[in-house]
Amino acid sequence: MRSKGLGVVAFVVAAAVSVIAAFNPGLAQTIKVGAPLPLTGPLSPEGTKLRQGYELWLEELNKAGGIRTAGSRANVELVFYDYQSNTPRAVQLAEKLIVDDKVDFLFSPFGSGAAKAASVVAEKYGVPMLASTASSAEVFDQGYKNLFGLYTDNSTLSEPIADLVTKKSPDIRRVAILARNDLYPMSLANEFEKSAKARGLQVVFFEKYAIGTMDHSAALTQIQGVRPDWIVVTGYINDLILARKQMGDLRLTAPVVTMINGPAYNEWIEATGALSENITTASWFHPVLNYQSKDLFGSTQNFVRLFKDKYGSEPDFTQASGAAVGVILQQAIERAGSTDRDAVRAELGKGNFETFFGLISFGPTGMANSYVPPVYQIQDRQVKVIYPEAVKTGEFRLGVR
Amino acid sequence: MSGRPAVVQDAAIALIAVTAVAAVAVLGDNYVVRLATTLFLYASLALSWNLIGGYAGYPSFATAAFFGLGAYANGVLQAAGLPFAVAWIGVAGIAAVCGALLGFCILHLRGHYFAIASLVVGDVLREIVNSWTSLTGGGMGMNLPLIAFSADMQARFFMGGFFGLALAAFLVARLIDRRPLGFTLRCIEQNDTAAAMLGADTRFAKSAAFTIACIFAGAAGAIYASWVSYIDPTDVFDVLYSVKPIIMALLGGIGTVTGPVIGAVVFLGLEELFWRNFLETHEGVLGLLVVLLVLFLPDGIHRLLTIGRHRTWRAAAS
Amino acid sequence: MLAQIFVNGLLLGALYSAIALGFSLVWGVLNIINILHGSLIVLGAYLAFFLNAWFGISPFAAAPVAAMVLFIPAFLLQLGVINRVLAKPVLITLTLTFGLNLMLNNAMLTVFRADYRKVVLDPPLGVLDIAGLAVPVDRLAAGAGAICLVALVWLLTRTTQIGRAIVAVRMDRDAAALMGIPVATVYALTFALAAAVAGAAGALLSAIFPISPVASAGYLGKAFVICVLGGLGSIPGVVAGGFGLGIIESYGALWLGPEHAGTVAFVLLLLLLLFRPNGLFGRKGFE
Amino acid sequence: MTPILELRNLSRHFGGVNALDGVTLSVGENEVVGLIGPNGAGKTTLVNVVTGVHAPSGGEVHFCGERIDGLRSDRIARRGIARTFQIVQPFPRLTVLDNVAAGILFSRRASSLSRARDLAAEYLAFTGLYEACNQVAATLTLAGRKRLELAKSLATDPKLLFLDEVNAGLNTAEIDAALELIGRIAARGITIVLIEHVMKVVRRACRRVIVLHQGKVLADGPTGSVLADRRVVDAYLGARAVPPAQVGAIA
Repeated sequence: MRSKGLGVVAFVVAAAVSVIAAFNPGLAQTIKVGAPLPLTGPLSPEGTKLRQGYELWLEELNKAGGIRTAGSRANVELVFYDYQSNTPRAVQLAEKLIVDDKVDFLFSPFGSGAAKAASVVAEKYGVPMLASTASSAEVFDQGYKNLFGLYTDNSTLSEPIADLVTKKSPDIRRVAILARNDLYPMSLANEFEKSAKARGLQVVFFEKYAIGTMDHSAALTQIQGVRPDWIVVTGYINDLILARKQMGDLRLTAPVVTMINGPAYNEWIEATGALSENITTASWFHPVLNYQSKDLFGSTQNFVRLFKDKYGSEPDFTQASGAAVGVILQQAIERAGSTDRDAVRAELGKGNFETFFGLISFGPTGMANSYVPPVYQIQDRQVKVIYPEAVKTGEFRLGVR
Repeated sequence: MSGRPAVVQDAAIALIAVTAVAAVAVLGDNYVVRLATTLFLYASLALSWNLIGGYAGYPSFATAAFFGLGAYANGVLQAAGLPFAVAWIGVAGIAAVCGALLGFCILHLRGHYFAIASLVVGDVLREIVNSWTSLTGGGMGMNLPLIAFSADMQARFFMGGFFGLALAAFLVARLIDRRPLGFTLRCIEQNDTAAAMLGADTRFAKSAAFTIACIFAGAAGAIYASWVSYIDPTDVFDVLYSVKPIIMALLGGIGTVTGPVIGAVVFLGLEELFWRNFLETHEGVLGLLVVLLVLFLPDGIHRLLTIGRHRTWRAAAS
Repeated sequence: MLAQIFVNGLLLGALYSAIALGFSLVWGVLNIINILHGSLIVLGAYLAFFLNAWFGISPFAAAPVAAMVLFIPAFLLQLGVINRVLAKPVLITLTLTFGLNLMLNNAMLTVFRADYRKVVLDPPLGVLDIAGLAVPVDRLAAGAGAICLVALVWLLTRTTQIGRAIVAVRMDRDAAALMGIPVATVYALTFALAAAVAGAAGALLSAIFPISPVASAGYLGKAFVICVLGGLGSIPGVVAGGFGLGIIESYGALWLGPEHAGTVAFVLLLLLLLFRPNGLFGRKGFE
Repeated sequence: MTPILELRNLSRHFGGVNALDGVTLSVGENEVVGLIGPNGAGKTTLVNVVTGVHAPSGGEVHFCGERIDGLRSDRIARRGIARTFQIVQPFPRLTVLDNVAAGILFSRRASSLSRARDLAAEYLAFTGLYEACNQVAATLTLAGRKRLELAKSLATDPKLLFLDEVNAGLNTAEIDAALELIGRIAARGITIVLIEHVMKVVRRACRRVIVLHQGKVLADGPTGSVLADRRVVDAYLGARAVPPAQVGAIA
């Protein structure tokens, strides 16, 4: 009576193995780029945005007739999978994209943690992977040759703000930092602590909050108790909406309040309303910028216009990052004149890509080091660039009420 | 029920399985190997959950807790300088002790109370790992040493590891199924009080089933951590590690030896099918499947395959 | 500062009560762990958001609307789907609501997208100053709304025919059936009532918490903790559990650091389950 | 007569209610004792405390000269106390055979299930359930399930057996058969404590009767005189739980 069950198991296993083995489509004629995305789960807001960036690039690319390689034109096919905001699944999908879908190149999963995990697979197979949204130096410390990051190091966000703050007012002495207990926000918070200490500021409060926190009032009340001059909160948009709202509830004020990542998003300004006033933030891209570029888009403003036409809203930095890694990969392939991974990797390494996102070159670890992410301040619900001088649209103001 | 045919059958299963796995290792590409690895991981978790959840009827949601515990215990032991093989065995020991202790604490609870208590254990462990930064790296995660094989060899090595675990879980489940312990667990599932009144040491039986389930979940977590070589608390304590084995066991047939294996195969197949074809709605489709399963096939696929066969227990009474 | 943190905890506690109310009702009467609950709250919050964005309706006025909108579909869902497995063990009912939740959550993700939104009250309601303590008026109002909701449900179960039928079914299903109470209908009504309450709670919270389908798991988790703290299925227990959790989290964050606030609550929950499984305010006789 | 079971000052409270309030009694070896009392008198609580379902709030339980209060119910069962439940408690999805085999296996009289099944046949024959042995327990009639309850308990080879209202809900013919069965169980040398509402059964089966009332022993003695006791009749009448026919039987 039991042996029948065994037969069934053996049959099912055999069937499964053969079904899995049958999923092996042949090589396509076009250039295939794989992109694991977090379309469901906690990171789905970001995943959706990244996808919009990729798709805008692809659409413009197809209008322009594809990528020019060695006298011919090749179409690009993007292969998406949803990794459900689950890092192991992102890694699994990266491997699937390489082995099973036979993609030529990879765009990384969202954020630092998943990019780091997926870079192991890309390195294993020698597939160049462009990390659209990884900014923690820890991602790039493994000596990998196939990982190229669009974002500059987290310290390039903290340093300019710390400079601005100390130059603006010598009275600002006491810093409070509240960070989400997660790879990127923690790494960012550590950079802010370093930048502050390097300038002789006193870090009077440094605490972490758990992922999924629904109430910041206790931490904020404590911050109020230490009377800081500069408050730094790191986290994602939902954390920062809630934290800003509760700061207002508790009438917690300070000359400078910096929040990353959030205020550069339009949704953040909409959701916080009047409370957005004078919040400082930094990010690698903003639609107020205007770079002339030699890519598909021609200039930042043209990119913004095309984006608005397609999606009806201004692009934020995540959306722009998706399109930016697209144009960088395109330029590298065109320079190499082929889709040969070694040739493209070599071209990526040479850098000097003039894109709507800025001039992109990669440092020795693969992390971009060729541009300075601007610092912004929300003034009258508008995002003003307050640093660097060259692209400035407003003056840094003190006082957050 | 006598010894010899069982031995022959066990050998036959092992032979078939080893052959199939060897074929995948030789013929499959790395993605197929990865799928097979995931399959064995799933099967290990489903088989071990089935001991406490299926046989004894205690709705345990502690799988993720022990999976995460195993992953981090492995990380900590290896960080302390132990080689991975020793660390894995150490993890199994740790999981056994923790499982026995936890079982002692929560197995007197029943129904919803047991379910919640077992669920909360995972939350508590995750929070501890999150806050014990000096040992675990906290929210920044933890890197494990890579095993110095080539990429292809690594993939096959871990497939082999999980296969060994799944096979062990299967054989243990089979052994328990045929021994008085399995019978006792079924009696507990049907009527806890009556079993105790007849002299059954229900506490021992439940604790044994729970502890064995915890050992396998912990070992799975340990091998998993070595496999992915980067773990963070939200990933390894993900409640889905508790929920998926339950769905697999339900899918295949709860409280049977082969059910969880069938469930793992079918579940993995469906998962693959869904996210290939439904980019943004695969979760909803999976949900629909779960709902249909519960409504129309509560006894699982195993039941479909065994209709009309003589059953000594669990006949169509309900 | 200690007093301010106490006020924070109280305000949070009132919101927590609203989060847990519907969940507790379903658990107490139907003996089902309703995984859908978090998504129902989010759905209520979205309704309030769109009513606010399109028609300028305040989220407080939107609460009854959200309740009504959720009532009928929930009634039908219970009668047509959940009712079929009501007598089955925990595992089955829980898995069913888990599957339903995957569907609802994915549907919301597809329709509303995942971007975080929030109702912004214009003009803002401001902050009261009571003896030097800051009391944000929107939280106060939402908290008051939450307490009204609990009181309303409590009155409903005490004074109306339907309410008494619900209580009777909860006490002894078989006896209620023998006395001619249509048990299936009562179950469906209870589930619908719980969904309506969840929707109203979502509307009340829409001005406080960012809204996204992604937020549902957080609400569900809180509901769990509060129900066990307060005692399963007990309506006054929801208030006790909600306030208890709000205050524990607030002081936990103060004394142990914000990242441990959740840990304290979970450890407490586990201890409570081990030593007092009926909750701090629960009834006798579990299982 | 050596006592097999001795209760000394046994108490059990539930909240503020004293379900058992200082009960002292003893049961001799090979006795068939009736335990009666109006509803809520504490009869089932007494069985629950003796068999370890509830721990006593005070007092002692001695069985075969050893103290057993506070032990877990499975340990008590393995020392030789078995019981049937007022509401039958079969393993619903097991066959009748396996239900009985469970009793043999759990009392450690067999080390394998197949051996236990072999031994179970005897008890099935003894209780007249042999034909139903491959039937699933949930499909039995009420009388059948009551018999199964007995067979399961007997299968643990007890020295002392509590029969908790085994006759409730049975018709006259079924009661006669049950009485005959009780006689045969007693003939095997098993001490029986019979909890009953049907006085006809008590009169026929028991030479001695203990009456519980409000958690206390109200009367204890030969069946005829106890049932004629004025206090016992008052207790029953006051409790309004006894149909007139039965009161008549007492009087």
